[in-house]
Amino acid sequence: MKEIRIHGRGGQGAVTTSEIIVYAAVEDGLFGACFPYFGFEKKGGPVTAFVRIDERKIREKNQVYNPNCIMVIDPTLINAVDIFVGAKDNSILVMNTKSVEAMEIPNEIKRVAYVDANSASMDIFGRLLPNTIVLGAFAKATGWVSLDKIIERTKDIWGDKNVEAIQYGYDNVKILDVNGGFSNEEN
Amino acid sequence: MKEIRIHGRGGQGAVTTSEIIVYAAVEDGLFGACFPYFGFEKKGGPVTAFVRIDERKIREKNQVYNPNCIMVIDPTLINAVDIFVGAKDNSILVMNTKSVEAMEIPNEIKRVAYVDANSASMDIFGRLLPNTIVLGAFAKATGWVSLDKIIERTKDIWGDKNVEAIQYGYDNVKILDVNGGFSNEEN
Amino acid sequence: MSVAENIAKLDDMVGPGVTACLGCNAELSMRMALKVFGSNTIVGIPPGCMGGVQSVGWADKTGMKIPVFFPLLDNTASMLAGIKKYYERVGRDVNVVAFAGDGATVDAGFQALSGAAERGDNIIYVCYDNEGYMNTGFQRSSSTALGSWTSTTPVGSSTKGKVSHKKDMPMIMAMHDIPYMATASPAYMPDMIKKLEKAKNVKNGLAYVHIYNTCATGWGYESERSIEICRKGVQSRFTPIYEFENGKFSLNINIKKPIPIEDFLFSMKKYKHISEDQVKDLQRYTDEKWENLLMLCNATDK
Amino acid sequence: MSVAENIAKLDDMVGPGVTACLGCNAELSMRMALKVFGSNTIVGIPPGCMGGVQSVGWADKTGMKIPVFFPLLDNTASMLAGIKKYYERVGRDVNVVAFAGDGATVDAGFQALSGAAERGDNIIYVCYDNEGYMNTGFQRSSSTALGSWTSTTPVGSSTKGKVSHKKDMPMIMAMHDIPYMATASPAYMPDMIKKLEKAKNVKNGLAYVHIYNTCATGWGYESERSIEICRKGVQSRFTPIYEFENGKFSLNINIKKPIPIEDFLFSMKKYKHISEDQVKDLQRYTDEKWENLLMLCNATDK
Amino acid sequence: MKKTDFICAIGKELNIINTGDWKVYPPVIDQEKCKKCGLCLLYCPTNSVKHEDGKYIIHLEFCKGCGVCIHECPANSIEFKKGE
Amino acid sequence: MKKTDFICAIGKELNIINTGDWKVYPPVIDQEKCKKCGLCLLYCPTNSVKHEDGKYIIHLEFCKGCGVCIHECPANSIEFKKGE
Amino acid sequence: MKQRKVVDGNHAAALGALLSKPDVVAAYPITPQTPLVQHFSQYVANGVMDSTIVEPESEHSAMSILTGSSLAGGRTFTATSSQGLALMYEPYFRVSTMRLPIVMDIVNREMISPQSVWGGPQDSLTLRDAGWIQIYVEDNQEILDMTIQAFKIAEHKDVLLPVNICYDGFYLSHMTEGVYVPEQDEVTEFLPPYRPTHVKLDPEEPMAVDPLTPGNYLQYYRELHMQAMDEAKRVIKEVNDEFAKKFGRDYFGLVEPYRMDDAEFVLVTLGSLTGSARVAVDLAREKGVKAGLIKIRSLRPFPLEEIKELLKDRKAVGVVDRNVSFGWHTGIVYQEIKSAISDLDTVPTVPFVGGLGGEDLTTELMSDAIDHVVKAGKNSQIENKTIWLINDKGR
Amino acid sequence: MKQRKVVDGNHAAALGALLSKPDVVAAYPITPQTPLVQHFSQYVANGVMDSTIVEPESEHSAMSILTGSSLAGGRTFTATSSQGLALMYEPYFRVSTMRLPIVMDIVNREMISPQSVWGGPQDSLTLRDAGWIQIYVEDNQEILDMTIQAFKIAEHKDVLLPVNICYDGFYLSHMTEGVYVPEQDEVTEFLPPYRPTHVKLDPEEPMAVDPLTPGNYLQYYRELHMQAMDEAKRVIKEVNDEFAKKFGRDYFGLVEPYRMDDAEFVLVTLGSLTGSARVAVDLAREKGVKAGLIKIRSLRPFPLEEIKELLKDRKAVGVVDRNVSFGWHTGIVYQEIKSAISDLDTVPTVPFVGGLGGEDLTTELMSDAIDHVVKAGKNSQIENKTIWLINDKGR
Ligand SMILES: Cc1ncc(C[n+]2csc(CCOP(=O)(O)OP(=O)(O)O)c2C)c(N)n1
Ligand SMILES: Cc1ncc(C[n+]2csc(CCOP(=O)(O)OP(=O)(O)O)c2C)c(N)n1
Ligand code: SF4
Ligand code: SF4
Ligand code: SF4
Ligand code: SF4
Repeated sequence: MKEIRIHGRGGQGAVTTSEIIVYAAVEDGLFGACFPYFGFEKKGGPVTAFVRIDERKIREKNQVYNPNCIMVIDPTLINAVDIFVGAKDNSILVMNTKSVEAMEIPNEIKRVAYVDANSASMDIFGRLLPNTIVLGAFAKATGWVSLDKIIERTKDIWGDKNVEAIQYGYDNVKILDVNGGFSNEEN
Repeated sequence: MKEIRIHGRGGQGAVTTSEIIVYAAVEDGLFGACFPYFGFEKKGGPVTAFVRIDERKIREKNQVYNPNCIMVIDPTLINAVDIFVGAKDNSILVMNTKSVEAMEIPNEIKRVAYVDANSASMDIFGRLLPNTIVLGAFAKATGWVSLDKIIERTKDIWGDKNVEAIQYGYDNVKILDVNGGFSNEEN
Repeated sequence: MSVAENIAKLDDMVGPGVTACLGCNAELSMRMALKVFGSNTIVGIPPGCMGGVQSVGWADKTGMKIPVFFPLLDNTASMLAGIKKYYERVGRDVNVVAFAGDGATVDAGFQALSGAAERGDNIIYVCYDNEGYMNTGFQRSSSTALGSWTSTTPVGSSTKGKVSHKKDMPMIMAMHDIPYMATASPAYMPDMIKKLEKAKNVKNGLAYVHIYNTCATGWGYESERSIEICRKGVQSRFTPIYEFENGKFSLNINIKKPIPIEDFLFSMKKYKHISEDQVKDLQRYTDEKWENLLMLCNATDK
Repeated sequence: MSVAENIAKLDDMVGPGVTACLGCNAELSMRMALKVFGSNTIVGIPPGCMGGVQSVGWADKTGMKIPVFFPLLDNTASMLAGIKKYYERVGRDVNVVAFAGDGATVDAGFQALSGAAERGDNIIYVCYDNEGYMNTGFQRSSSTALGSWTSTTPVGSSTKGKVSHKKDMPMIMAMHDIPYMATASPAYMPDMIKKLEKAKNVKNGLAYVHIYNTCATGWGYESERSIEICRKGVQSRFTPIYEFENGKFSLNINIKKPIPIEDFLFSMKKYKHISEDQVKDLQRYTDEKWENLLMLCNATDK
Repeated sequence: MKKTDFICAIGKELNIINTGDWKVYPPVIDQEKCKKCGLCLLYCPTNSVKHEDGKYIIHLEFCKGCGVCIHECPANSIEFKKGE
Repeated sequence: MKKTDFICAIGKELNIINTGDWKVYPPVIDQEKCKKCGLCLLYCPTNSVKHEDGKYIIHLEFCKGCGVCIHECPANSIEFKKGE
Repeated sequence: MKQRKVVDGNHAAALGALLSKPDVVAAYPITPQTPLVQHFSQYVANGVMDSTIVEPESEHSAMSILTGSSLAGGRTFTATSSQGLALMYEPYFRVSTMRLPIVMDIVNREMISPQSVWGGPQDSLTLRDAGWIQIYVEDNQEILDMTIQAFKIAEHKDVLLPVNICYDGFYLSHMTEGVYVPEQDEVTEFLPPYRPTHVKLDPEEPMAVDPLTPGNYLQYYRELHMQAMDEAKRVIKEVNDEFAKKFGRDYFGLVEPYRMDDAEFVLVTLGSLTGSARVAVDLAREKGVKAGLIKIRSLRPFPLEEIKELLKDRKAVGVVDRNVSFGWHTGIVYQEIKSAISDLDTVPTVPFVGGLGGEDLTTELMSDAIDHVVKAGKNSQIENKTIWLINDKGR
Repeated sequence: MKQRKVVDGNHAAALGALLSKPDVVAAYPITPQTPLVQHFSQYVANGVMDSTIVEPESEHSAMSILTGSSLAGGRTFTATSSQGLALMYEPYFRVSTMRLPIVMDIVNREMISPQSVWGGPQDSLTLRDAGWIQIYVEDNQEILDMTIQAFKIAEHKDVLLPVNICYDGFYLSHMTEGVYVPEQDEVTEFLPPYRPTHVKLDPEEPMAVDPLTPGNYLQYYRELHMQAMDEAKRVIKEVNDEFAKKFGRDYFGLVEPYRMDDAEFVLVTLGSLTGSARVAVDLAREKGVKAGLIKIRSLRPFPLEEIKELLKDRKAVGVVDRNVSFGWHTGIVYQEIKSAISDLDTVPTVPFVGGLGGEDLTTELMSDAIDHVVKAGKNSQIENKTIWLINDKGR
């Protein structure tokens, strides 16, 4: 089973992003399930969503405490929440950031994928809408669900511009294998 | 235990009458309990109340099905309800009526006490208020509770005129022992 | 043909012999309303005297010739709304009617009624206002007038009846912008009948008819005086007879020379203790309400 | 001293940083009302945005510097009445205040409020009317205006927003004959402050203040325009600013030359789909209400 | 336990309650005096007044004897018949 | 299970929520242009505008950056400082 | 000196509450509770009682008003029945979880539909899991005494929970009998004023009541609430004993055993129907049948230990329910008794249901019930099939 | 052809109801049920759904409106949560006793106080004795399928009772996963239109609904209601089987046994927490522990026979409750399970409570629970002391 935790801010579409991943997984013939942590955050507050993907039906209905993948849609969150908490060994960080050089990457993270989604978003949309770009990066960095299915669903919900954003993320994500490197085999 | 069933019509004070009997019993050092059958009768409809008197605490909280004494406050009720139903052997009928000649008295009734409370009431009150007259008749006919206590309570609730009425009933009730005669001993 | 002759031809929908008190003019209003609404009617009668007198029935028997049911004390308008919605859906035009006391209307069921009014549910709501909870032994309701004795606003060494004024339910309902609102009195029967007919014909929202009914048993007067007391209520302007139709107010019974309010108040026991101050307050309240009403009717010299 | 300078001296009773949306002017109204009422106040905030933004607190922390509690959605006025009765009994004069959304006031809690008004409970009830259930994602309330998109009156092939008019809550409350009723708008802050002060000083019954608040998130406009939209509501006469004090109505902001209602409606997304007929209906409704109001104020040329 | 044909509380047959025997005296209209205004019919709470062959007649089966008709008759044409 | 000193749900200490970090840019008043009408203070939803030494000053700790003060200032004296 | 009065159950309840000096009373009339409300209004009108009475427009508001008054620090009282209880259920659940020691007498009445106004504790039993203490009583004296004790239990620092005293509509509410009325002084001594500190709305010491609460806190409060229920078992007994000492009337705490010492065949009862069951037990004893009876007084907290102890090693047990549990095809008390004795050696048990909607449960029916229990015991019959007790007298 | 959608639980419920073609829907928004209501409004706005939607001012009115529509002969649907359910309790009890086959999904949420919006079935469990059928489900597919089945069960001539489909707030309501959506034609075939005759308000055939009813009639209706609950056990199974045959998804009726054939140590669960319990059972099995699980689906009617049969001769049993029974110091389901197995030979049972107010019941906690059960079984430990399952992950 792959377990993903998504960090975003209220209004950034973190929850819908998690649903798109599940959609793609299901269309790929896998099982998927996701749900948000429901606080009372209005626009601006930190938001978390959880995704599970597996070949078998997903039975657990709990938060993801030990993610294989951590997705960070807003770069400022790194100061607000402990994004690495509980990270499983051999896991992937997918992050919206200009650079990861200054970041301390814990040992459990074996792959770091990042993209400057904020800048790209200003280019594509003229405003800050980084989530689909990060989603594209996720698709590439993990390979857990197929890009077409992600695009298919995104198009349905948010239209063409966002498809462009996904593609941008997919094409421009930088992937570094760290701490000995990631292996998709073991799980 | 003495069990009494009182028949009256809505507005005639049958329920309060039953409470006065209980008051007198309690003041006499006995135990007493009473309650009305609660239907939805407004003014005019038949009303029934139940009284129990005993030397020991009264535990049953049910209707009286087999009365030792049946009190009938309104003479017309004899056409509307079966006043004798369930009468115990050796029991007493106390009734507001001009005469009991035409009445069929069942075998269980061993004493008949009657008073023309309607006429007397017109004399005393100038209108139809027969209940306290019948209550006076009851006191005399049964001897189960003391007249003073009945008077004491009646005075409290309804005032002097009604005391007069009680006394009238007490003094003028006609008591016939029938079907072999009543005995206060056996119970 | 006279009004009486017309009414004589209508079928009584209520079973003969409901157990209301002698001279109960809520019974009168109920029979009259249902005669006017006719057999194509479903009626809800919430707990209260009119439900208690077995007009809904007893055991496995019915008290009416038309479908009748007992709403809860607090959900009459909502249950009616549900019934009406279904009939609208299947395309049948049925009169869906409440005949409800002031307790069920102005207190416990008020919110449900207000909601139905706002949604524009096409139901006919008749409130018989006898100014108290009569069925449970005359407790105060929001519709009880200031100074009135009730069993929960008794007269004793430290209290003298109800301390607040009657909630102005007709005006409150008019302010809900419903298509039809009217007050009526059994003492003015032709007017009342006309209003019930109008209510029956409303098709674009809620129709509310507020009938000022008296209650011999609770208010304390001899049964034969029911209509007389009703009439005095109107003649003193205490129970103004008016209408609100498609946004316009009109006064239907203009009382040019009102009788003093005392004539109304002291004609029954429930007010027999009230003080001069209370009388004055009631007079002031009555006058103010009348003034506002006239202003709204824009009918000062009708 | 200017109004602002005076207000600046009052303590903010609300914790810093409640999580209301950017530019939420319900937050503004809440802070302002509680500044005016001061520290001798107990405030109830029923479920709704203002409760949801943690003004009552989180876990074992409080969101206010004064006693604050969460009534149920449907019992705010009753809970307040209970608190006030106790303080009256022990002879302490405490302001017992509701700050409640239109859902809690005009829908679910309406009956409790109406009951308190009728009984004459001496509480201060402030309704922030943002015309919908915002906390749960903008569903319609009885206070939502005709034509408005909400998540339960959506715009689709067969419906075009809400079908019934806004329940006229201020007028309904005035018809309860309470000692003080006022409408207010944050865009007219000095007027609003004066009314909150008056409400605070009512000692003989219920004071009701109805604040027309807008909602950037639900209504669909940029956060900085909150006050602008409020102002347009008033200037179009859609949200008339008036008062009902001891039985007398008065108009406080007389809009002699109203802006066309379209200017108000089309300044946000929730009305962007509405038809010409709906606009006309809204205009007619606004005009009629204004006329009635003027009549009641007897102040046609003020 | 009373068995019925129904699975929940409903009633189909009409309930007849004998309120006629509540009255002390029956009201009777003096047809001579009657001016045919019909107010008795409009005001009778029990629907006991009928209009038959141009006359107003009180049917006594359910009349409770409240006296409203007597009190309201503008022609004073109704009275309780106390004879019985 | 979180233990507290209370036996039912109450809160005593004030909850502080950092809404200051919601804003993208901070609003700043140009004291030169400011006409001291105080409308920003009256309209700020977060109570961020203070009146100090005769001047209106925006405190940024809890200001969410909604822009109401900017939009309403009749003197156009407030602006978002986009520099940062 | 003791004063004796001849009063009905509602009047006894009103007297009990009067003596307890509540600050605020808010109640909405409903048959068969109405006279209770009227007594109060009359007390206050006559200046006999110094409580603030509020007249709400519904029961939902009645309970909400008391919630407010209790939060402000007052002692509060109300009473209701059936539909009224149902209508106030939302605030009802809440006051227990807020730990407000409100006392409410419930005059038990059937739930509609069918449209009924008659007795039966279906109303309060259906809501037994809302966190309130529920005590069921048998006669008017117990109504009066327990209404006083209720405040003491509710306000005890180890409890702080609301309490219902439940009594049968009509059977008790409208039954008149003699009761002893304690002196005000003595009651005041027994029941000192209420001074809350655990939760209070007061500008002098601001606090937030009911902030948004995440689950880890909520669980803690639930655990404390459950503990308070456990403590209540002790406190009910203590208060009973203190009352017995002071006023001379002992109700034995959570349950009252009747002729249980050597009993082989046991009836379990609740409320006013216990009376005829006692008579039936006596009659059975006269016939040589070792019958006994357990009257459950406290249904919440459930007297688990007492029931287990009392039912150990009996030959058969019958439970008489004046209510139903729809999904179990028995009465509610039966279902719970079965649970309580689950760890004991299996004993034949017989569920009885009867007396619904104001039907009488006569002594004869109770004797029938004992016969059934004896038979079940003799055959070691494990059936659990509900036996309906049907009164055909007077029909 | 089956259609597959990726939807959350509320959406699944809305789809189930949509396919069932209710005549009238009236619902009031409340977290976490709100999106369900919004889906409906959108369906109708888009002309996808031909139902009449009524927007009430409260839940009390929502249930009352449906009462009216159902009495008029319509098929009706609504949904609510916690406080909303509490507020509608008065009409809620009434519709079951009026035998109206209304279907209501309950999105389980904690009852306040504490002020909470998170999951937990305290709301519907507390009201389990109000005469409704209550079925608890585990995932989104089951929500959708059971919402359809609910109508068929409710309207069955031997049942005629309202049905609740209960699903956990957030855990299911806001969890997105793939579900199969049956074709409208097939559903219509499965679920024919509702044509009531037992009670109906129609001028063409006048009847009185709910006349004043004396006790001897009331008892009869109660007995019929209890019988209908018994019948419902059969009908739920029949409908399950018919559905399984037609749509290929089988839920096993009243309870679902999981790895029970040779199980020695058993967990009993309800609702969405079953998922992690299943995983824990699998893990235990891997370690050689003969663990098994019973998922209770129908709590009302209570699956008495099934539970007895399934729990006979096990070594130990644990019940995981996401709710409390205040007067019992355990969870509600535990209390009932104990009752159900009362006549069996005593077996060690362990009450677990946890996951309140939206706390997670993780697989680890479920494994802990199994460990406890195993230990209790090995020591033949009869304790009945509640063990709290407390999640300290991520804190
Ligand atoms: C929820 C609820 N509370 C209380 C009652 C008791 N009750 C029955 S009728 C009634 C009073 C009704 O008064 P109103 O509507 O004015 O009718 P009236 O009796 O005056 O005809 C009350 C309080 C009830 N049935 N339901
Ligand atoms: C009985 C009940 N039903 C539903 C809810 C859910 N609920 C919480 S807040 C809310 C809407 C409140 O709307 P409003 O009062 O207008 O405040 P706003 O959110 O607009 O600020 C609803 C329906 C509830 N808390 N209680
Ligand atoms: S109490 Fe009054 S309203 Fe009720 S039936 Fe009697 S007269 Fe009519
Ligand atoms: S949704 Fe609207 S009312 Fe609610 S906090 Fe946001 S802006 Fe304010
Ligand atoms: S006495 Fe009363 S009931 Fe009889 S006919 Fe006259 S008005 Fe009708
Ligand atoms: S930007 Fe908004 S929150 Fe910040 S000071 Fe201006 S008005 Fe206040």
